Amino acid sequence: MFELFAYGDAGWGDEILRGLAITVQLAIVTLPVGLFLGFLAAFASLSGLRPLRALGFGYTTIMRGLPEILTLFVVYNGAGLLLNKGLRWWNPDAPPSDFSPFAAGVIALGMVFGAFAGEVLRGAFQSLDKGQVEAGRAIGMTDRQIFRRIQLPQLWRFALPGLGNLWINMLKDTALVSVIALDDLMRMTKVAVGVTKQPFTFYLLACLIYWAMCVLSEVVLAQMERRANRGIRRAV
Amino acid sequence: MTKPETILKAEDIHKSFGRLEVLKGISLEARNHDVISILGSSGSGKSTFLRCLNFLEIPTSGKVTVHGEEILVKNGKPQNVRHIEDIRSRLGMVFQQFNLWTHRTALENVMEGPVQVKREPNAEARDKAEALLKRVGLEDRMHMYPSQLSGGQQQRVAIARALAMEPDAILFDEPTSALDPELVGEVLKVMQSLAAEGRTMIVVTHEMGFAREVSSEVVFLHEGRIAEQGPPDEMFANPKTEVFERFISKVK
Amino acid sequence: MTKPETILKAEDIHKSFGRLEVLKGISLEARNHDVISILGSSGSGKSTFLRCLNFLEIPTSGKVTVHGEEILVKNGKPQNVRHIEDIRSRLGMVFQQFNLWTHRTALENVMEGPVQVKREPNAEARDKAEALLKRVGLEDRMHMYPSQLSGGQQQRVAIARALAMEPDAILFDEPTSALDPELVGEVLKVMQSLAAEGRTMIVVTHEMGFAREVSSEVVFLHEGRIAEQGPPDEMFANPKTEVFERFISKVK
Amino acid sequence: APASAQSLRLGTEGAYPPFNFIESNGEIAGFDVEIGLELCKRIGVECEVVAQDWDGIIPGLLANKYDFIIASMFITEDRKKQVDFTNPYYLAAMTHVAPKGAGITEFTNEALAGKVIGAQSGTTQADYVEATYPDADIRLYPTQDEVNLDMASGRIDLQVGDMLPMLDWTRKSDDGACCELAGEPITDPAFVGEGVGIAVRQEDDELREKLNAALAEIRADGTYKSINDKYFDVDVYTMK
Amino acid sequence: MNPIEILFEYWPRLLDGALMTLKLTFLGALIAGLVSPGLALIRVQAAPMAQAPLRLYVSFIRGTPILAQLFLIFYGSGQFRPALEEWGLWTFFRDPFNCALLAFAMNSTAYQTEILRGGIMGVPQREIEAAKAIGMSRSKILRRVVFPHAYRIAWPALGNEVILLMKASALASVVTVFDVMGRTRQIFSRTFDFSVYLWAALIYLCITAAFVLLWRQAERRLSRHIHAPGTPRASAQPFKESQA
Ligand SMILES: Nc1ncnc2c1ncn2[C@@H]1O[C@H](COP(=O)(O)OP(=O)(O)OP(=O)(O)O)[C@@H](O)[C@H]1O
Ligand SMILES: Nc1ncnc2c1ncn2[C@@H]1O[C@H](COP(=O)(O)OP(=O)(O)OP(=O)(O)O)[C@@H](O)[C@H]1O
Ligand SMILES: [Mg+2]
Ligand SMILES: [Mg+2]
Repeated sequence: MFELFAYGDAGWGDEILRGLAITVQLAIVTLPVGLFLGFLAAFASLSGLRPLRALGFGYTTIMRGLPEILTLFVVYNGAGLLLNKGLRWWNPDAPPSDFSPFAAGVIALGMVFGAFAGEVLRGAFQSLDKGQVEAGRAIGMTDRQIFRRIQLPQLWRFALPGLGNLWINMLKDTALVSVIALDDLMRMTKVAVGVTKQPFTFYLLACLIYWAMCVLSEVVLAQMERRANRGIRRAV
Repeated sequence: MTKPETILKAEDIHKSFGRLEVLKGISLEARNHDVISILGSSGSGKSTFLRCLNFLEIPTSGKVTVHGEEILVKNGKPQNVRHIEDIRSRLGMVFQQFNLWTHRTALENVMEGPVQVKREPNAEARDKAEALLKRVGLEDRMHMYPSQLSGGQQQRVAIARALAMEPDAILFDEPTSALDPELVGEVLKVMQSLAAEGRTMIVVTHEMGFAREVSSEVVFLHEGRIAEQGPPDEMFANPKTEVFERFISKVK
Repeated sequence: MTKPETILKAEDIHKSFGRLEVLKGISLEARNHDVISILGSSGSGKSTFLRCLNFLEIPTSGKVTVHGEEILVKNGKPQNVRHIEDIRSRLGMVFQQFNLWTHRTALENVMEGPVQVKREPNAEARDKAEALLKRVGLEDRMHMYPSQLSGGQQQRVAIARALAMEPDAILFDEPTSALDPELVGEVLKVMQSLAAEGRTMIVVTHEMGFAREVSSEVVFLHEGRIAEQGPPDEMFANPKTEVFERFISKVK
Repeated sequence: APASAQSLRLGTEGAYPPFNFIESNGEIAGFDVEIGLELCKRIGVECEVVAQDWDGIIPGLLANKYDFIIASMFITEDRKKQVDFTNPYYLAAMTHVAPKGAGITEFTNEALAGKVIGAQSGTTQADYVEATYPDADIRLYPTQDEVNLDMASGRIDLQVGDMLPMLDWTRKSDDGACCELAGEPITDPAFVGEGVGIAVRQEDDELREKLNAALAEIRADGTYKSINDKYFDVDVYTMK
Repeated sequence: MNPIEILFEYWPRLLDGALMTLKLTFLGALIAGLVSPGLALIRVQAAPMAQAPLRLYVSFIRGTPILAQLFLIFYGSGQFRPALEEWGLWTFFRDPFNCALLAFAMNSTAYQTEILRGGIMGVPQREIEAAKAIGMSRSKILRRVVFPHAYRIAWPALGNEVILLMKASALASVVTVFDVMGRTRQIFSRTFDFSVYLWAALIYLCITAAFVLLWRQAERRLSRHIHAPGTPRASAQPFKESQA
């Protein structure tokens, strides 16, 4: 049976590894996009401007209520069409533009991540101690400095557990891009199944690989949380 | 010693929260070397007034002048917003709850202002911070996080942090009332030594001993107004108003 | 009145938590109509002893007999586990923190035992529960949830709950010490009336007044042993041991 | 327009053996792909093969994820509303496939009521099944591979598929040995249309013409036949 | 076609899909809801060794994509058809609906178990003691005291889990179970009209919103005793739960 997983032309080891690489790439590229959107959403929900707050609320609520796969299809099929329609309306001679499954995956997963992260970050902001900010004001720090030097570093402590969960969910959600023909781990597994007719073997393998990634993530996250909490719990 | 010059001047400060008018026109002047104690029962507006001085609360109206720099407030709008950070950096503030930054060590807490706000070079700021922490008796705690320090030690770090900005005056909001009784002494000692050095200080306190012995002037707030004001010996010996008389009889 | 018969008997109760031996052999007998007060300084093992009587803590060794039903414990293993629930249903217990079920109304709290444990029909249990709540002065609070009741009211519901099981004896663990001073009276009054009715009660308390006036016997625990025991008048008048003398001088 | 470009992208599905499928080395291969690449050569451009799920294959073309589709797509009226087709590059017919010995001989709605019938979602086969057997239990799969997989494991009683792939599957593959073609080939033009064509965007007339010309060329010089013979016993261009 | 026409033409299919989505979600949540209390008790009370398989199960479910679980169960079971037929299980696995339901129920069981475990651990120990003190048996204590509290504590989290399950059920379409998502893809592959996705989004949002409202209503009932109306609260209780 092990020749099935062999590396090289005969076995599926190399294809699956290549798929794994795409999955990891996708997750790693999505993370900053999602975090960025999350911060935007959090700022919007906390802003003093009512329309901005409504926008933040709408984005986080709607995105969290939709199945991830629907979001993915909307982005993948819809955004491409819209983009081209828009381009052509603006300039009828414009060459049709391209929208790769990878980009669609990053945008869709990033939007989902951003919506959940927005809530996590908002909660974290709200649990920050007001006195910490006031102490910054009292020595004449600007709002920017207060955000960068005081709020942001302390934010991690509150946000990390939530963001960690989101990361793990996102890692798993990358499997959805297989449905739009991005050659990630899940899709390469499907291809292998199509040829070898051994669905159980290969899907189980895929599960085990995802599982390993999640367990590894949990270990790393626990480490990061310990670091973020340094100085908070009594070290003595 | 130099001749007393006006460092901080507050004129006709009003402050309302919603419909509740908490400060009903308070004026105060602090000259060089003044140590002003602000007394008053709970809810009389002491903290609010102190916080208005460095614009942690924006007054509803009034004028604050620090060392020539002035900010006028009308209808809750400061007329010169740019100067607010400037004024803040000239007035040190020590909070009841210390408000040390929990993610930084004692030393980093003290260095933060000089490096980030005054843009002093790191090495210089570090030397100064170390000297200040030694000054408040914490030379052996410099690299500890706030959570590893006792309340009294945290408050001394907070005082060092305020001093590091080389402020024209320091505001204290009940600096000892969140402390266990046995820790109060160490903080009062540091404050006393600051007064002895000739620092200008404005102190909201419930420590009558401190108010009587250390301060050069006592201000008694009652329901958002200054009910009585003067040198401590005189005031405590001959309370002029009934409210102040009742107040000192209660707290003693 | 019937002639005094033994209702509850504890023999040589030992209890250790890990290596700490909290009870070092306590024996006690409660006859019909007895009101026994257990005194002792904090940590002397009063609560632990009381909880051993109805096996909320399993003693390390000893024997408890309730109305003929006996449970022997050796090496921390009750020899007859089946009887534990039976013994519990015969001994009412009133806790310091009331421990009402927060998700049930006062009435439901009182009905719960009769309906669920004794399998009484609902209607009957309801009638009885209403009567009992009236008995403790809560006829107008029957349908309220514990969170809507004051501490004293909650404790009275807890007493009604214990009574509803028609227990042979009731155990009280400092029933008034979690109450605001002004609420203590109402609970003591109910307990007094229970004593007057001839109920058998064992009461851990710090209320010296109750111990002296209401109880028929006082037991003083010290470091896990009975240091002194006897009728209250005698004991309080002539403390025989130094520790009890010191105790009463402190609490008065 | 991309017709004048130096390189083109060829869209196909990759789950439809022997027309298009992914080999164990990860490359996409098959009759469609070989024909497509040959056409590119004749036009004089480099072609990159892009895999795309069937559901999204026309939107993908419209969204410019590739420049033409060569994926065994029937030329139908519905599709013509969205894209333009070249001349057919092979003729099409559909067929029923049933497990060996299932004994299904009558293909009417009444006879098949309650039977489980599979097809690939979004294909003309699916349309045919839904239109012809409304009372059957119809299962639509994302890919033909998955229909086959489930037919082999016995989840479906009957499937409707493209003639050629089904021939290939039942005769040449291990798992396809479970099953055999059943009934007459389905050639109803309402479903099968004019045959199988290459789809291009409607504005890309130039590309379409070039593809047509190239197709005629390989047909004439025998290249088509040599590719054809690698995969099939019959000439799929004429089905003879 | 414009969006309204799409809706007019295809609403029966979308409705059909919506019913399937509801059916999958409801049954999946229900099955998990029946199994999870027992498992949660094991997680709270059993010896660590006895818990090991359960923890492994929960970790596996939480660490793998539900899409992969779905494929594993659906196509994977096909690989074992002879064995399954021998045990008489094939009739179950033959139906894609059953496979999808099994996947979702197993998934939700893992999550619900963990949520309920948290709820059980949050039950005030003192109330359990009070129940022991009147002689209630273990099973009665669980039924009358522990679970009513545990469910109240876990209720909001359980609601979230049901919504997550509903969203996950959109994957059923990849194994030929035609829920909202499946119907939508089908309509899209026929019309290539993007607006059908927007209708699908709207359907999902409506289902979620309706569910949230219902769930809150139920929560209010469950927590009557916490913020019961109409009584002076300021004057009452110097001792509340939290002060113990
Ligand atoms: N942010 C705020 N919003 C509304 N009301 C406020 C706010 N801050 C203070 N107040 C009200 O202003 C009044 C004065 O408060 P302040 O904190 O200045 O009193 P204080 O003299 O410092 O009392 P204490 O000795 O208790 O600290 C109080 O009635 C308080 O409730
Ligand atoms: N579950 C437990 N585990 C370990 N030690 C315990 C436990 N319960 C009680 N103890 C210890 O047993 C001793 C006696 O406790 P107990 O509660 O019986 O005292 P008490 O006389 O009721 O005191 P108090 O008046 O404070 O209620 C104490 O030292 C206590 O710390
Ligand atoms: Mg104050
Ligand atoms: Mg006790």
